[in-house]
Amino acid sequence: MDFRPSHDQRALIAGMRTLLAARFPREKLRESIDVKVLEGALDRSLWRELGTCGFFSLRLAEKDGGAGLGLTEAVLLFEEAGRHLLPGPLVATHLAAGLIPGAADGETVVTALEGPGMVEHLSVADVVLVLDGDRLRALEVTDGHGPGALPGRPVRSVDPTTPLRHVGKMPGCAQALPVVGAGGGGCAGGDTARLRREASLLTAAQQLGSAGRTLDMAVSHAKNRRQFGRPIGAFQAVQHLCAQMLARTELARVSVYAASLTATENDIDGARLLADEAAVRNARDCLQLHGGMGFTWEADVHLHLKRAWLRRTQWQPAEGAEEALARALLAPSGELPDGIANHSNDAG
Amino acid sequence: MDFRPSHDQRALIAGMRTLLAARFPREKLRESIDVKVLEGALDRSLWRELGTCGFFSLRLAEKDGGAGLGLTEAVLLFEEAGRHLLPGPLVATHLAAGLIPGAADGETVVTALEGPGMVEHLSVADVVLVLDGDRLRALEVTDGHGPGALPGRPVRSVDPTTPLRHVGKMPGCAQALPVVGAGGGGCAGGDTARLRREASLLTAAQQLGSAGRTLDMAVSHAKNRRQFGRPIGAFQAVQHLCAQMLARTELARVSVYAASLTATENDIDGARLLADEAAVRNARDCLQLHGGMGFTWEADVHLHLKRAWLRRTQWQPAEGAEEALARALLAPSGELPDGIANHSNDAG
Amino acid sequence: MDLAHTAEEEEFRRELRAWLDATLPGLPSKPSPDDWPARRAYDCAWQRALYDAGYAGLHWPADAGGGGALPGKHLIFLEETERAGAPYVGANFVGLLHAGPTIATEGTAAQRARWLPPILRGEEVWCQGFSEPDAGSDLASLRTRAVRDGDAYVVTGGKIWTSHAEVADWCELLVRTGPPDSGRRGLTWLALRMDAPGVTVRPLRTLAGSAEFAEVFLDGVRVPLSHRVGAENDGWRVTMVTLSHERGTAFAGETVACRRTLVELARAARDNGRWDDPVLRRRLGRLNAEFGALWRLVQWNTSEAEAALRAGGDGVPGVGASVFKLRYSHARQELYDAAADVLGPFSLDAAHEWTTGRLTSLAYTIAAGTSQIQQNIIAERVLGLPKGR
Amino acid sequence: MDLAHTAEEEEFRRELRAWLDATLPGLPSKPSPDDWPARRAYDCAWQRALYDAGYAGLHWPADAGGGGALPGKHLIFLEETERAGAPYVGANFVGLLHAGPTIATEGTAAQRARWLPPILRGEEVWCQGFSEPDAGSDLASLRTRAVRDGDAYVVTGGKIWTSHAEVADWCELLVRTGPPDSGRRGLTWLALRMDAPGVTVRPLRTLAGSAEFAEVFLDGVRVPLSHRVGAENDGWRVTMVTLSHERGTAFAGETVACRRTLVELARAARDNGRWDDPVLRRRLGRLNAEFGALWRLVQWNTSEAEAALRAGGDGVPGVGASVFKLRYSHARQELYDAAADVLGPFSLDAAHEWTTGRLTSLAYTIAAGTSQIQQNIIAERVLGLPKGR
Repeated sequence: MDFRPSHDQRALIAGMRTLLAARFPREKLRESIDVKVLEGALDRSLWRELGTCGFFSLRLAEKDGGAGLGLTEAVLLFEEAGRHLLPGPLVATHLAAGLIPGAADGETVVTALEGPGMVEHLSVADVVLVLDGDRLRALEVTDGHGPGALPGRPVRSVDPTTPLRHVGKMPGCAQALPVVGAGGGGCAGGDTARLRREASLLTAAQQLGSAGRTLDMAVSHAKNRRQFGRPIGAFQAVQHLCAQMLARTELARVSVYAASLTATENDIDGARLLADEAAVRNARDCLQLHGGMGFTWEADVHLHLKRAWLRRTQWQPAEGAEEALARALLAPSGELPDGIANHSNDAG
Repeated sequence: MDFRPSHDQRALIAGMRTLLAARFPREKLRESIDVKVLEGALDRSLWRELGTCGFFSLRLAEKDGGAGLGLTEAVLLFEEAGRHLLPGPLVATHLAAGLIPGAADGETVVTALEGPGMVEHLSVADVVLVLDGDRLRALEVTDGHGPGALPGRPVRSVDPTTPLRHVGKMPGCAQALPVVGAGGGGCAGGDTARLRREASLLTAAQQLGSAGRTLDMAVSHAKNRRQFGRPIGAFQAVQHLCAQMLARTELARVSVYAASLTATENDIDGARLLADEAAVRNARDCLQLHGGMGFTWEADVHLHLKRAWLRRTQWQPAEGAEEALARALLAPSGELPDGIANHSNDAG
Repeated sequence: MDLAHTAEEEEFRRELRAWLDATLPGLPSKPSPDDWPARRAYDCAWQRALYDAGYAGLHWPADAGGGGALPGKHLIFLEETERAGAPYVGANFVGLLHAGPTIATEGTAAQRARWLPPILRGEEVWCQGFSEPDAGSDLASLRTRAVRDGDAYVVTGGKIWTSHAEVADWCELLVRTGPPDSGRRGLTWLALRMDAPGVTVRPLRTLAGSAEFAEVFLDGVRVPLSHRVGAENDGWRVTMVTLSHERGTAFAGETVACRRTLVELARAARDNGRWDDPVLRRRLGRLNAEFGALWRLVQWNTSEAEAALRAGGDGVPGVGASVFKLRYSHARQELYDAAADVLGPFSLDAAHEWTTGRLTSLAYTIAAGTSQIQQNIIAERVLGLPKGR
Repeated sequence: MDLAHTAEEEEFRRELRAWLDATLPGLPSKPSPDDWPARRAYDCAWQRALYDAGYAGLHWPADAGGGGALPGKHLIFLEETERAGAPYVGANFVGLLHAGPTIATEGTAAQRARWLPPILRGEEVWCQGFSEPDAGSDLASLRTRAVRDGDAYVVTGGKIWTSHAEVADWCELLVRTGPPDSGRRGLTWLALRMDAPGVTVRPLRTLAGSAEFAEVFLDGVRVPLSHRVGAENDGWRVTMVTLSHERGTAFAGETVACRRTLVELARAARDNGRWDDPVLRRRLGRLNAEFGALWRLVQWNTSEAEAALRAGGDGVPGVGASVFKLRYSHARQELYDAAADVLGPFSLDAAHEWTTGRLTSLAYTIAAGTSQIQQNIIAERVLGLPKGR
């Protein structure tokens, strides 16, 4: 047992950081939101570069153009994406790699409809992955026209880095695109449950990254900002706020990492709950600690809070996870934490 | 509008404090619990003295031997009782004044059965007031024998100042004592709802008194206890803990006092929620702040916590109050706080 | 102990209610939130209407042109205007609640005569220049400097978090006249004309996307000595009068408004099915208890202030104000978090007023003394704990 | 990243499990909680059984007579003994987890030979004499004095919160040998015989009504110089070795036990109907997530300690231990508060084990470093914030 990231995994993280520092520095982030548009355009060249680096394809087999890596490596990359507030339908496109042509290499931008509600980046996406109960299909986005169009109502998104449209009801099955591995009519069945679990976990990974980032921002501010003649980090109230932020982050981290190894529903639900809470509350605390400056548009902290709010509504919100984890207590084998059972280490 | 206690009310409070300081000093409290008995004996002479001072009768009309005072005065006295952890079935006996002969002057000790569950001081009580739906009746306690006996199972009470018996089902109506103002057969109908409301409010008043007391204990300890070369009250973590305790106490205070003036269901439910929370959490925080000493039997803080836990289960627990207050929001006149409507000031 | 108002107060309520019923339907429609001149005009017209009806500055002393009303009567005013949905004080907030009362208490006869009547009539708008980028919670460290030069102070520095700066005529300004390390003993209170040469206003965008505040840059601005209120270097004391007012009944109307929002949440939840979730329902029930209690605390604080005034004190809000601020700011945030739960995915729609409300609620635990500062105040001034370190 | 144990570790698990299956049915029944000598005898017999089977001091260095196991293997031991419902370490806690490791690390060869084997064989029981009434969280201020007199220290003072003092043979004692104001630089670590003249033990009753702790009074007690571990005035450093161990895997077994209690709560709720309350149900679901995460943190900390040992470090638990302690102590209290909700009125019955559990859980945020201290440690040592004042 060595729970820590391996040498290769650390190299993967470092590579992602280098890429994001070069291609998505803070100015890019600010630029993308300070242009006041209802639905922001996606940086297609960055998207392709993510594709080239294997962000979308890394779990495909090498013969299919992937790196043959696992959920853990995906989680580590998504954590970095969350840390940097990387915009775009990252989860959906990652899941679509191998299912939708062009998703793996970043040529095709794929978003997802997981049920009636908000769909992110719908207007810039090429394809919508539709998860309808246990049926999986895909629709081509045709700019409001044509057979595959979704009747999405544009919404002024609370998160300026994530344009949203509201889709009130699920589209029909008729005009679906082919999904690789799907049965007749473009409708695939069966593995939507796995897709939902993985989407929830990758969402949790981004929440974790965001929580870590707002912790860093808070600590840095606490060391530098002076009030009443000393750094505010010397005040116990600030110290304890930061300590709780660290605790939230670390509990979320071990939960998310472990869930990436076991890929069980329980572990993923638990990781989601802890990561959602860490992202939202850390952003809240970071904002409070920044005082008035944290309340300004110019500070980045509100972007983390708003994205964390948004992510919390995506892929299995808290209510369902809590109920599922409660039910799991009544399962016959529920007595010991999953980690103690002799489970396979395989993410299957 | 003058929300503050009047001159007469302050005199009433002072009188109660004098009585309790003389007749129920700390040694008496410790004595009552350090004698290890399953069901403690009640100090009958103190009970009679409470009766003489009008603790039970104060709301009866003067012609009936009372002081003609209102719910507000009762609340102020019960707050002092809670502050001093005065033991005994205070609420039931107070409510029984005028209904059960001898209750008003402290000759008869009355406890109450509000439904299947725990009954306090059953073995030392003379009479049990039984609230069964909207029926009110009374049973004579006959030491386990005789027609009125309740099948109470003795329980090792978590609160050493309050012996408990568990009564699994409501007794039949046949062998009831006469209740003044009741109809035939000793069963009175109709005003059990009012009795329950008043019981809940008087319970809240005791919680308020306990919350105020643990706040005082915490502040005093914070000023005197030194660690790391200074009084612990100079540490911001301790300061903020105490500040939150004060805030809880003051919010509970104004809620309880206002509810004593309006006697509406909503106000009483709200006051209960805030007072329960103030009592339990203040006791918890006071214990934490006392460190290891707070964990000892010799310290009084655990007595406040345990009694607060006990009181929280009596007369309309939180779940019901929260649901009722939620429903109230949907009432047609729900838009404004009760205090803004032109309500009568009369507690009737 | 008594929550009933006097017969005279109830008469006042009836008259006010009748006046509101007659007046409000004739008001123009509310201006757009982004149109600051229109907002100023709207707020000032409302203030003028209050003035003409005799309701302007109800809580100001009579000798300052106000109604000389005791806090209980003022509370009725706040209740009834909120209940009727009347306009908020808006652009006149600083004049009526901060600068005005300060001038009324500390100003000379000439200063009172010059500045107070235009505030009451809705003719001149004030803004507040206290906070600085490096002195938020810690006013004693502020650095904007004023140096005497003949019959004027020359002021250089900058202020931040100034509401309505773009449309204000005057700014109540706190400056350093003592040496840099003089702390709270080297501050002076000045009235600054916002159109004076050297004053630059730059809007400050909040996380809600709106420009609610501004930065004010001061570059060698001349302020006549006659525009100083109180003695030189006595500005801390003068200011505290103002700040205490800020923490008093300022939130009474908002408490009523929150309670109304809570009712709307419950109705929306009933309509969209979220009401069936007991977790949400019980949370709304608990918020009902909390806002009910906060309203009682307003009444309690009002009674205390009134008693202090009757006893010849100054009626400045005491203990209860910090407790109120601490709990209210938190409860307001809980309210809008609950709103997000009611809305579900629609909570992501920034066009929904509850989403805006959720964003602006984040400022409440920061502005006008952070929750951390409030707890320090309670611990040290109310509970008498040793000074924190 | 990998949660799988090695084949050798899994073989160890299988053997241990088989041994536990064979051994546990033959154990005598558990003694009454109030019978301290019987508890000592029971705990020591279990320790002897472990010794005979080769499981004693699994995590101790091999040259100290232990198993020299890496933390991952020790974790399997804790998992499996808890899973099988084996006895807890009980009276041997201080010897095996505090004093023993300290002596193994800091003691002379003679000291190791004298004290370590009886601990492993369950023959001698140790207790801990660190805390004092006026030095709880602040060990640097402790006042129990040791003065040299010939070949011995003469110790006078008192200790508190000492578990198993009535039945212990030895006490690891922290005393002041420097001047009164020498802080952490004037402390020395001594091994005290509990039957030495001048030692008086008085049981201390906890709020749960039991005598879990004792006060130890020391009146001119002679401790031979040879019973000092480490140098004079170097006791702070020596002690920190011990305290770090205390904050390491000490709670691993308890985490498993809490999870089991949580399952029992869910079953009890299903049986008594409380399960129908979604507020309670979702609370239990969230506790499931929390204890799951705490278990992962145990595994994480174990991996970090193991890596440090492999790299030649000392494997002393680091960052994660404070985070674990902070969240675990809180989660344990939440667990038993939820239990009270499941029990309803029966939560008032002190005879119910969950009610006792609720009471004793209150100590968790206080003992072995209060939650406030844990947060200071995290802020200053982990996050590098300036020293709090």
